[in-house]
Amino acid sequence: APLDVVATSPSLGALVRAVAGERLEPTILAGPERDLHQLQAKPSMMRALRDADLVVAIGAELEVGWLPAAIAGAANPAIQPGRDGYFEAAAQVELLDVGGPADRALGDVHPVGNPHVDLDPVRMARIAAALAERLARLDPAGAEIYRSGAAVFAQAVEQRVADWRARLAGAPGVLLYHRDAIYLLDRFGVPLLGTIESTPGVPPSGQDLLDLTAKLKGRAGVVIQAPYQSPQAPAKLARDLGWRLERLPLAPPLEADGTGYLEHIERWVEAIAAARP
Amino acid sequence: MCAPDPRPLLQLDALVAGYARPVVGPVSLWLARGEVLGLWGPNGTGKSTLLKAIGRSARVFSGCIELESGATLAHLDQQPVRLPAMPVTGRELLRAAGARPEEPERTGRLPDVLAPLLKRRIDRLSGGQYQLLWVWSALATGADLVLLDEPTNNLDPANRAALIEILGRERDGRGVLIVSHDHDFLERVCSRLLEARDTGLVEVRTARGPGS
Amino acid sequence: MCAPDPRPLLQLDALVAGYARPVVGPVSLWLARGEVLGLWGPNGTGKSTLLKAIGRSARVFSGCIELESGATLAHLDQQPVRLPAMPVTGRELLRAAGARPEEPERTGRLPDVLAPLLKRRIDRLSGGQYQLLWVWSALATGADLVLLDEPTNNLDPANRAALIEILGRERDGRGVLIVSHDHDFLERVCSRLLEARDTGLVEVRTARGPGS
Amino acid sequence: MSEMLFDPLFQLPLLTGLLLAGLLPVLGALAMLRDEWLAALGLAHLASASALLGQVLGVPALIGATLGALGGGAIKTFLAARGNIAYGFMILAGWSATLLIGANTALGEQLARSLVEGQLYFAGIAELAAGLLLLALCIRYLPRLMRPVLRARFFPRYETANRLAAWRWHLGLDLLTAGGLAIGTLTLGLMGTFALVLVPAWIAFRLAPSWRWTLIGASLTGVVGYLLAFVAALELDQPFGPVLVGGLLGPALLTGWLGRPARFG
Amino acid sequence: MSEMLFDPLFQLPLLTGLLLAGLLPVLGALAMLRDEWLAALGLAHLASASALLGQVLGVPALIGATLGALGGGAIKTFLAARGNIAYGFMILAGWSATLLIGANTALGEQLARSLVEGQLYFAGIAELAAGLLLLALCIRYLPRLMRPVLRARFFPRYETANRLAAWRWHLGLDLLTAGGLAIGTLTLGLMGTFALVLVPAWIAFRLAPSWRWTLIGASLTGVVGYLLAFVAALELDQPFGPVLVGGLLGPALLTGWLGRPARFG
Ligand SMILES: Nc1ncnc2c1ncn2[C@@H]1O[C@H](COP(=O)(O)OP(=O)(O)OP(=O)(O)O)[C@@H](O)[C@H]1O
Ligand SMILES: Nc1ncnc2c1ncn2[C@@H]1O[C@H](COP(=O)(O)OP(=O)(O)OP(=O)(O)O)[C@@H](O)[C@H]1O
Ligand SMILES: [Mg+2]
Ligand SMILES: [Mg+2]
Ligand SMILES: [Zn+2]
Repeated sequence: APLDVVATSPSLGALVRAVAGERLEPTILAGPERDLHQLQAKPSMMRALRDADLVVAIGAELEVGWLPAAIAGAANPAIQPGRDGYFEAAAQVELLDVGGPADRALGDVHPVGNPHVDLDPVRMARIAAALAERLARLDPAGAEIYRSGAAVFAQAVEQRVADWRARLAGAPGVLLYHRDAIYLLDRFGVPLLGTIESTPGVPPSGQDLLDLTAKLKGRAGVVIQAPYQSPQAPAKLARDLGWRLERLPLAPPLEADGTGYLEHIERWVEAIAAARP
Repeated sequence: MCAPDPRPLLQLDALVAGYARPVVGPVSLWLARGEVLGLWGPNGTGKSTLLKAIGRSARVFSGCIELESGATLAHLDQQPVRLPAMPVTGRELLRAAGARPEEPERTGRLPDVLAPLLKRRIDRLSGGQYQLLWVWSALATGADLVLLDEPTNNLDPANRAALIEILGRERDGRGVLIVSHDHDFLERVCSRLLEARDTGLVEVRTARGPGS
Repeated sequence: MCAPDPRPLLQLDALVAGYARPVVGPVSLWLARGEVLGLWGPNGTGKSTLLKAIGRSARVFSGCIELESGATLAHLDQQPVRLPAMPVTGRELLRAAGARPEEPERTGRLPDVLAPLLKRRIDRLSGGQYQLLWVWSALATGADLVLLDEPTNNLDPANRAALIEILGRERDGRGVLIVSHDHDFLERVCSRLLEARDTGLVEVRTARGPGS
Repeated sequence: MSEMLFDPLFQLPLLTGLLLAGLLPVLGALAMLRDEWLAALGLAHLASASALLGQVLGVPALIGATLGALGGGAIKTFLAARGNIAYGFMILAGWSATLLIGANTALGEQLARSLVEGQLYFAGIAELAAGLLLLALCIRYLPRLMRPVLRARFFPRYETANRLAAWRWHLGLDLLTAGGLAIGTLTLGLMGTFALVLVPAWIAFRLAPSWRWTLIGASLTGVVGYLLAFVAALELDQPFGPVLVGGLLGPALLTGWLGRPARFG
Repeated sequence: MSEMLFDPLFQLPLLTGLLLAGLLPVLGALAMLRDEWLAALGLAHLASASALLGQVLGVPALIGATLGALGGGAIKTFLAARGNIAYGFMILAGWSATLLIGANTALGEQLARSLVEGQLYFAGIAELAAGLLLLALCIRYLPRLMRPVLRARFFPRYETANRLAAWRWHLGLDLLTAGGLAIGTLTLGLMGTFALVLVPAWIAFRLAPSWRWTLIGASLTGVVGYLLAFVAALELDQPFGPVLVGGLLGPALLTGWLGRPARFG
């Protein structure tokens, strides 16, 4: 392959495949079941980073616990932040939750804005375009492929967004564990009914649970959590509220491409739409 | 000298015992019920190791230890167990050892000095107070064979005398094996006295002969 | 009775000491350099507590303790510290105490029995072997005042005699305060002997008078 | 405040926690006697590892975790490992196994910890039942375990000397501890369980006049600390675990300060 | 294999880790002597709490964590708290503080932990420098701390009796331990540090003929275990921390098995 591309998450790996097709085969550092906030390094990860021409990260400090240290340790000048070899998805689009805790009652935010942009297909299409430009700069010979790949992906997204919007219109809403799906909800106007944790990593207090149950009792909705999040609180709330509990990964499977990514969004849409009473 | 009882309570036969390496033996001895056997000898000759071997906590390299089947043992270490903060009273300690301080008829009369100590936390007893409690705990259990290691440490003359008196009453069918450097004490309480020498254990005459 | 030295090394004045509550006193005594002072009395009368008070680890309720300024103390507990697994040799233990086993001219000659033990791990010494090492560690430090609590525990007659000899040599300008139940031992090593009675401390005559 | 305390939503958790706050300090006093107060942390790490392993093999997390904790207790008996150091090794073994399983399967290691940790406010009828089971086991077995435990501590040679089937009661106690701490961790969370095992026993060891009162005192300290923390957590809207720890550390500091080494003069 | 070991990518981590694998077991032997091998866990919990608090106040996580660990050491000296139990209380205090800060400010708790925990493969020149600093401090201060430490263990009354400024060397050792463990945690991660403190010292305590050889043996065990783990982790492509723990637990089990209580007969 003309470029060694390393992606931190399978969403970004899928995006690289969508843009580059067969031309590039990204190395993906974390599976969809992993929590990108924290990751244990394997030697292969360090080798991948050393040999990489481009690192595609989500950014906005999502990977701050390990990626900067790993990049520094890999001593690869090409992929240092600020260089062409370092690409941050979150830097390509406007972020939600910027500027501090907007609404404490709905839970906490990441300090520089919410980084979990990869669940918004529209933003991902925009990121794909930026990624295509970056790839084109690093590998001019493939520029055409990349640009057309991004365009095809954007088209595919556009095609499906209308359908998804229709299916999600009037969806009663979602109770999340962490604010990790707000881009998707925001895109389709689905209400975020609350987050189970009031701060990342901090178990909900009794009052939180009481408030959530009191507020949501009698309404319709669905509880969605990532596979790595603590199952007890979501299970209890789902039981108390009589809602369905869905465990959905934040990212598509490791081998996903553009289509696989859209399939992944499709699963989310289905789960949210099914909550309609 | 003949055994007062044809089947001894304890019999060691050319026993060699130790830890990673043997440190004592070969030793042969026997002890019958009703006897108080004393053992003395220089520091480091392996007396405590011998007791530990009988108490199954040292390694036996060769020879054998025969104990009357079903006989129970009470084995006290040379250094009493004292722990920094232990909220346990003397009475609770005795009960844990298997003694019944409430039933003197079963375990013998409690020494007078001990009675007031039974209500106190053992980490607040003086060295001698704890020593006496410790030794008594072994005697009051009703074990068939009692192994005592330096029981007179820390005892004042009065308590030492009390211990001599208690051990004098111990002739009722159990066996006691005492290691001590207090020769006078051994002379007074033991029916037989063995001395550890380089050549092995040697029997020494005592004031109280067998069965006296 | 007059003080051999106008300024005593240690002077207790109506000292009342204890733990949560007072357990001993009021006690008055003094000790001059060159003296070996013995203290004996029944179990639980507060002898160890008195030593601890002098060693600043028991509470002083009233009275006072005056120590010659700059004088250093070595204080040994009644029960030697023995820990389950301790990979420390006798020599390392002595060094930790502040003794210099290599420099006999400074700390006095090492007892013969101790020499072979210095290379061994202290958790593999017998009760008496460790006891002698422990007591020697206090004497070999060069402390001005040495407080010993029951130093003869666990010692065989030979080692006890060795200890008596060592203490006999200790008259060179330091003070030693020994608590023991071994009256004969105290008689042999002490220049003065105090007995703890209900009425307080009483001076007892000894074979070796002051300065003998 | 009182209406919160009597909010039916919190009644089951309150009751379940109360039961555990009375029982865990008793297990804690036994653990403190054996110098094994680290048990909660050691077993929890093993339990996370085995919960995760269980998921790989398709066993429900709860069963995997419980088997892990009980297995830890059994292995400890089997190796005749005693004291906190045994639990120190358990922490290491469990933790590294968790990370290795996490790094090599599709199960994140994050999940492992959350699988075995409960939160008091989620306690339902299952947790209450587990607590009652623990109570029953304690009432049935603790009285007969008490003597051998004390004896092994103060007369370690007796057991060996009499070829007592010592492993039987060691196993009994190790399993009871493992089971009790597992139930505690599933209900109160790891930190609350660790605190209830360590702190009340530590206080009681300093103040109690006897072993009997140590057990009673530890249990009472646990219950009082628990009730205060429950009210405080609701009032101040805080997570329960850390508030419980705070509520117990306060009295501990006070005890430590009162019982500080006597000064000279 | 050998070409992997000499891959320049892993040379700096290899070297830095090697340094720590030689030093931490020495601190571990001292901790084991004082019965304080839980230090790594206790200090790490305090360090995360103070890293988080630092972030609230705008202090970088690394500085906050280091101050927290050193502060923990200092508080321990100040309260004259000794033994593992002091670190048990530190675990509770640090942990609950972390959760409470997390619950009441806008900072994620998990993030704080991952910020103060290093991973060996990330080690760069800064970590090597920290390791060298630790080496220098150990060479400078350990020899003079050794005697008071042994003395305090075997002759606890001497210090009190002589009004020695005991707090000075206690503080020195507590700070050196805290600093050393902080550097270890930042480089090797918490688990690797805990393992290097606990396991080699435990093995050496069983086998060494003297204190001198305890220190040497612990250090060598640490280095050998480390090198084996390094190679194994590269070969098997695994995260380093858990492999190191595995590499150290193996010899420990062997030692434990060889030194098992002698059986009767
Ligand atoms: N745990 C051990 N490992 C190895 N050797 C030991 C151990 N304990 C004692 N020894 C050695 O075994 C020998 C016998 O020790 P033991 O304690 O049996 O002597 P003892 O006759 O009881 O002496 P004492 O009168 O001093 O108590 C001594 O040389 C001692 O150093
Ligand atoms: N830590 C403690 N707390 C409270 N009381 C104690 C403590 N240690 C000892 N005592 C009590 O203080 C009194 C004096 O004890 P001390 O140890 O000083 O006696 P002693 O004269 O040394 O006795 P022995 O000859 O038995 O060693 C005893 O009644 C004892 O029970
Ligand atoms: Mg002996
Ligand atoms: Mg005394
Ligand atoms: Zn997030």
